[in-house]
Amino acid sequence: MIKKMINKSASKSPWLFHINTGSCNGCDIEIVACLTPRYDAERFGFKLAGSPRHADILVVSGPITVQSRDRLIRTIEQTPDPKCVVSVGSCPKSGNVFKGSYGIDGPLDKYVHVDVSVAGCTPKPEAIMEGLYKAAQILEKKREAMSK
Amino acid sequence: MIQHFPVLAVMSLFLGAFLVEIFGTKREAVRNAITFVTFTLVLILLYALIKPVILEGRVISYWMGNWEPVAGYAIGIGYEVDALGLVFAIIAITAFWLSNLYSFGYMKGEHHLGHFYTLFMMLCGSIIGFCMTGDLFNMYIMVEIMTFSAVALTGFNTDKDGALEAALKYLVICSVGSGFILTGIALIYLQCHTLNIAQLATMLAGRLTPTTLMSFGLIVAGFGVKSFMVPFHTPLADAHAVAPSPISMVLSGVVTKAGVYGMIRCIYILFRAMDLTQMQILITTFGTVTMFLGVSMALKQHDFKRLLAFHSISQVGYILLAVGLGTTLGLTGGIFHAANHMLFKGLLFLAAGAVLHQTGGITDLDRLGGLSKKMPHTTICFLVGAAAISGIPPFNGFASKWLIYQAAYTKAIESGNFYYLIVTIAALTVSVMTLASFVKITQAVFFGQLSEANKDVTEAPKVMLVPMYIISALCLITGVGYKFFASYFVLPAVNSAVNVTNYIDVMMGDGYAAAAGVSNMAADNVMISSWSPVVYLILFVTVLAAACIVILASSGDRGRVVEVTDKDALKHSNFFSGEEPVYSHVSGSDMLWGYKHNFKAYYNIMDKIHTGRMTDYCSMVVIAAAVIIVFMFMFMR
Amino acid sequence: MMIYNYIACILLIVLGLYTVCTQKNLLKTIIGLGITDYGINLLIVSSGFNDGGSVPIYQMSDLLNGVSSQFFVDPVPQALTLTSIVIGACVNAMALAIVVMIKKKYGSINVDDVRRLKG
Amino acid sequence: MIILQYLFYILIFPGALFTIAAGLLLAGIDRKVIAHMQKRIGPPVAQPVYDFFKLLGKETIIPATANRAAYLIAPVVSFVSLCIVMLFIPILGFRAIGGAADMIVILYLITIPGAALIVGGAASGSPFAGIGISREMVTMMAYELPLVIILLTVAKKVGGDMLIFDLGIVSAYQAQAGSLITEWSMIPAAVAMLLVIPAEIGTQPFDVAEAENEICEGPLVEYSGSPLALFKLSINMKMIIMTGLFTALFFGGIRTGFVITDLIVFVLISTAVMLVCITTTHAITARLKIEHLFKFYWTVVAGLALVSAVLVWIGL
Repeated sequence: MIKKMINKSASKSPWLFHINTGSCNGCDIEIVACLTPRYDAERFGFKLAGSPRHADILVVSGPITVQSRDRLIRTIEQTPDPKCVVSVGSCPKSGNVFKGSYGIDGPLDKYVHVDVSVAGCTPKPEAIMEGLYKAAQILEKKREAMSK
Repeated sequence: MIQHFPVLAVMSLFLGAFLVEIFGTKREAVRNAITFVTFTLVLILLYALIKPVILEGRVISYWMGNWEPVAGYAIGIGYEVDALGLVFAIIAITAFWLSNLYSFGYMKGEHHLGHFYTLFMMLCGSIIGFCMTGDLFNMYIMVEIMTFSAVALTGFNTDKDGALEAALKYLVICSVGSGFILTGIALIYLQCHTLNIAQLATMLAGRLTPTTLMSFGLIVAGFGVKSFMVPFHTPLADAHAVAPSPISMVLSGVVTKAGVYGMIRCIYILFRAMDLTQMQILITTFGTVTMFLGVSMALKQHDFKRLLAFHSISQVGYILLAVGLGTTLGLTGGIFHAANHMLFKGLLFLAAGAVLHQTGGITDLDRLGGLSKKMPHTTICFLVGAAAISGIPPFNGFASKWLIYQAAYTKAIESGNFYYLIVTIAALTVSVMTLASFVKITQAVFFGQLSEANKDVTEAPKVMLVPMYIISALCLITGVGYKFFASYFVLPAVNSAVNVTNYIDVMMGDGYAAAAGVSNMAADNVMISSWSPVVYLILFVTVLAAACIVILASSGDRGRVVEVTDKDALKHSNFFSGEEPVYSHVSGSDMLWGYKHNFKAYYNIMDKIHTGRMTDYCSMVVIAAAVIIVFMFMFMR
Repeated sequence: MMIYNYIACILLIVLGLYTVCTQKNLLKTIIGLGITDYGINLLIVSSGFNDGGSVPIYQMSDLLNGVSSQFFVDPVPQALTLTSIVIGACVNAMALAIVVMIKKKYGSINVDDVRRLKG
Repeated sequence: MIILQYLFYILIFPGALFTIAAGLLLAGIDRKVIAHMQKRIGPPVAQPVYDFFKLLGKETIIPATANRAAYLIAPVVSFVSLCIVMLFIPILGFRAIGGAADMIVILYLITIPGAALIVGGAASGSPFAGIGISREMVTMMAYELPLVIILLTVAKKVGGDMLIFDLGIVSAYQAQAGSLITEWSMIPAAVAMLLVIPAEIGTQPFDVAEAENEICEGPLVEYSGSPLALFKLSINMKMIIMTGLFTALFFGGIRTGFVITDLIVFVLISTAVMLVCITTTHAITARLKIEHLFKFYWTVVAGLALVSAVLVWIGL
């Protein structure tokens, strides 16, 4: 019974940790907009965590710059399982307008399996919300797989 | 047979000191054997006295050379053991026995160890003699031997930075204090022509002529110096920081208690002046100031042992505050706290000594850190000591502090004096400040990150760990069974302090006290509130067991615990906002910033007072003594 | 007559304490301690003095008569004074020994230089 | 039978299970009401329960710098010691275990979770945690002084010329003479107590120790999985304990006659207290600096409490 409760809770209380890997700040503003009264991501239990040790969903925005690459990998490693990685905006997915730059070492899925990608430059808060919600469902599946 | 035990105890220690000096300077085994056997013998002798003296309430007297009183006048030197003296003697011998065991490991490899143990045994002998003597001048001599050997032991490591300086300050200031005591004794002799405490008690009680008042003030000031209350506290802080750790333990656990004992003996038995309101206010004020100043100075220190030294001062403040209330409940709390302080402060000094010994002499809190992984046993013992001194239930520090709060609050209600409410609040607040400074040490020394310099530190040897574990166990036992200890160990001492007729009669012959018109004080020892550590522990264990069952039963469902297999694995590295982990330790000086910022002005004043200049300290001593005497002349005539 | 003794010993004690409190030279501090001691010793020994008293030794005739007709000097303070002198000498010796070592280590016996432990 | 009864007290009501349930409920209401104050819908009331169970299902990573034993034991000590405190606090007319602890003891018992949090944070070896425990300790020092004065004031008010420390007697006195909140001399103390509660629990504006966007939740930075769940649960349990203590001290005079209705009224009053002192302050304030926090408590709050103490002392 406890197991069932834990598995069910995994999708109901996803805590976010936001990593900016060289984003232009456009996506970051939109992610913060999700938490505002208008969109209110807390409805679904989303909460910004202070440390990756507490986080379930890692929200990555921005093309992966060379400077931020090691930090990104380290932070992802430090997050306990089960965890999801969500890329917000086109940059982590493809590099967007920065593609081919000497300072960019993307895309994100070179380093880690990306569970949900929210495309757009910048994606609307609604889209981000949906992406996060999907990630929460994936979390539950991951937890179920882990508890077997 | 039993009446010879006190004298035998003192004499065997002094004899042991000689034997060590003669036979033990070269061979370690002989030296250790002599000291261990002597201390164990004295331990047995004194513990054998518990049954007749503490449990049955007898008073044992012994006249040196059988010079018994003639026609109601004491001529010879008498030893007299009542429960009060014996409790302090037992505190002393327990501390010394453990400290001796510890020093076998700690002092190994030092030079001149023969002299060390000689002085060590002389210190112990003098303190036990001090607690058990019935003669005022003998008391002074024992105090002098005590000061003397304590000074020599403080400066024992002459190579250590500051050791000589601390020893000299200790010697000069304590000599001034001894001078006060001796002058007081001389004035008493001038007035009464006797030195026997029992006889003097019949003569002095309630008769404060200018001469005896002067001597009373001088004696209070003198024992104040010996118990290191503020403003006489300065040499203690210096001495603790530089003395070898076993000595620090006995300095704070026993030598300061000797001063407190002298104070109790003089105020309660010799002058019987504790029912004077002014006397109570005087002593409680000194206690409160000592308590607060000690802990606030401790919060600012960054030397491990110096910090602990200021805590000794602070805890002595608690004891003085409790003793100064003049109620039996207060005295119970005070004596119980004295015993407990010996235990937990001894434990803390031994832990500090273990750290110092294993890291090669580092006591700077800013250079230590992360030692808990290397010294787990020391860490456990230290945490027990820290919990006990900060008064976390169910350890012993809480039990005695709680008695002190009750006593202070009772006093506030009974006397209707708002001042005692302030005292109670101060006592409760100082307790949390104590916790703060121990959090500081815990973080700075035992937790946090291990520095590169301390990478090869190992756990302390067994002979040092055994005393530490013994004291840890005692801390818990006395905390849980505080009712038992308070009523079977402390209360007899309190009774013997307030009911002096028996003390006088045994010494001077039956009916002497009644003839002199001395009567007993009414002993009312009502505890006003409830604290039952046994119930708490049962509850704790029950809930803990339930929690463990739940945790174990659900262990398959929960997320797993990821153990550290590879130290450099990214997963286990500390979170540094994504950066590569570097050595970054929050050390002692970085802690408690918000507090220090608000107390900046106060600490500026304190820095101006604690100049380190001996002349300033001596002036403080003399001025404070003058203030005490003037206070007495103004308000107690 | 005794009043002079008392005045002298109070003066000595105060002088000694004044020396301890004000003199910056460590040797002078120790001299101050010594002066205090002498003052106290004088006080003790004065306390037993009786003007015109005899030595505190019983004559055989006194013992035979059963009472002492003579009023003798109190012997206890003298014993106390002796003890106290011995202790004072020990303290002085030890303090001087420490001062010698401080001179070697710190290169000075001025109080202002011997203040590494403070705060 | 008596053992079973006590087991019921300890494990279910008013011990562990009740404290957990009420704590989670209060935390859920807190979040919901804050959301409504900000014109949001907010999480479901059961959100703290989900958070707790989710954290149970996560991995527990032990940092390389941590002391394993202290790191894992500290949350359990924090949790277990909080389970017990509720047994000593009278729930209006009902008291499970009387005569085992008084106000001063409770004052010390509620420092144990704080001390455990500090030891656990220190054991994790992170510098963020180091700063966090330093702030946590200063916060503890800050609110302890007013709390002490408040408790002594209540003792004096209830006892008069007698010596009362026992919470049961405080409660019985109020049943006769009316709740202490109705005495105007006690109102400054009640206000001070309302200001102490958020600092004890660590909510805004007094959450300097667990500032999540400044020092990454301070002592908790390295915690994950079940230990973190226990710490978060401890914080929730503190809510019911502190508000319950407030209720026992100042609203203790309300009686309904039945344990069940007493319990309901007790939880309702505690919720109201929480809405005033935790939720509202959380919603309308930003975080203080640690030095300002310390100053605030030792001047304003302690001053308020002292005013009450003086008023009570002169017999008002």
